[in-house]
Amino acid sequence: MAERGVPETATAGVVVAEVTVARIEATDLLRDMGSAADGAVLAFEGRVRDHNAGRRVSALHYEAYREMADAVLADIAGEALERFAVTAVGVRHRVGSLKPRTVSLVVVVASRHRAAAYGASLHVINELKRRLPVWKKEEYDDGSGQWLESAPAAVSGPSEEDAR
Amino acid sequence: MAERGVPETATAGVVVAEVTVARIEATDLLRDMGSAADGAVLAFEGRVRDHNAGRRVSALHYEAYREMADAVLADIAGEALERFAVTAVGVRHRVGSLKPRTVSLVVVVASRHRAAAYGASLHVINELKRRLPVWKKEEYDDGSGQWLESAPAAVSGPSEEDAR
Amino acid sequence: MSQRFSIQVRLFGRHRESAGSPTVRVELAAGSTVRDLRSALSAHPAIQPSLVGAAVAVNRAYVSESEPVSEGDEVALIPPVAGG
Amino acid sequence: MSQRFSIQVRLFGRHRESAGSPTVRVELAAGSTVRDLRSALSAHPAIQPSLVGAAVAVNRAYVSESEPVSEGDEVALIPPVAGG
Repeated sequence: MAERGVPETATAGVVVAEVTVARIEATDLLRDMGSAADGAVLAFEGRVRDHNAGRRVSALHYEAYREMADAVLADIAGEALERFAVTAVGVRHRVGSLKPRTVSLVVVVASRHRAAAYGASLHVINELKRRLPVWKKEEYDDGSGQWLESAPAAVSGPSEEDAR
Repeated sequence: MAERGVPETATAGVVVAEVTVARIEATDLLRDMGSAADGAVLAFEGRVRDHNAGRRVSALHYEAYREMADAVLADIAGEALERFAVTAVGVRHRVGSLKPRTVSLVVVVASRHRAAAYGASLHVINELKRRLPVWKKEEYDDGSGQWLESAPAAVSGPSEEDAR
Repeated sequence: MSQRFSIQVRLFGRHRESAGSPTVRVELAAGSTVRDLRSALSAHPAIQPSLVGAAVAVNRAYVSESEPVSEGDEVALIPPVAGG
Repeated sequence: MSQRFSIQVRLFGRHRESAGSPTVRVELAAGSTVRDLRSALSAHPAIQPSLVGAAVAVNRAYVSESEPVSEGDEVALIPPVAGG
């Protein structure tokens, strides 16, 4: 991913978006993103928690509709680039069976000024929780498990509406 | 900096706050912060931009009232820990003459859930811009320079009021 | 127009688990829509209970109930998502 | 009560630069406040022009105009801050 010296008003920018089984962390995107014109880089890591709703969690099993998820994630990152004054958006979502402390989501955004970075970062996370075809099942110490709903399923509507 | 397994309702937490002449980056705090109970870690890097208000910037000279700045930074980090549902707050501000792309500020926050991390991170940045006794002079290619004001000086009022 | 075709529907999460398979096959009449697809899926006891809360994707995009479903389309049933 | 003492005021940024020194010494009467300190500082041509926009810290904390300034206090003049 090349760093780019984009002019102050540029809307074009760097997008990285992938759903992967490989280990992810914010560090590499944090190092690679942001040109010399960018004053702010914001990196979010979502990590597996060792408990939820009072129960001890042994692992989170993440499952994706990979082909669609890749496209939705790229759409969301592209939207953030268009709607916010940011120059680079990188988002990686890991799938598979992940132990507590493991990073499941990375969102890194670079911008001239910090306000846009916070706005774009939250937008990416909120939208992927709403639209990304990824599911997770919480697995407990006693071997039982439960599928979680982080949000109601994207309303079955025209995809143009959905992209809004 | 030890990672700590704090209970869900804990207000105590990890604080790192320092003004330093040494190189800083988000990566080390990002790796060290957050216990197994934390689902979100948010890292902000403020970097020197190569231009500002249409002028090419060759360097930013940062100067601090070190003894006071260390205390103010620790206060701000402590406040964030008290007021937001976060478990760790790390903030480092670099001083000295910094070239474009150099990281001047790092703010890393860990929390159970992401909303608190974003709130605390913005609180730390906004407060330090308002209260931290640090100054910067922009240096231009032609050798001239200019002291910047990121905010009006903290109103000269009682320090209790100021800490609000 | 009573020609029928068979289509494989991809299943995920709770649907995949309760059906015991990553796909289920349904028969549709030519000219069918997503609404017709849902009717056909409701015949599957493993899927029916959580069908209402699920969205449908055709060719990797969320679609409305009136969207046509044609032979060769990539069709998926999308239970409530939980990314992040 | 007309006893006077001398106190060093730390300067930063534009003040340090225009004064050509990181400190300036002023004389105050016993029982002086931050307000009196400002009066004394306004006699310095290098500091006076940007004195109004500056805050004062005594013993590393921002203080109000009525705060006393005593011999041995650590006093600093704080021009508009610009961290980040």
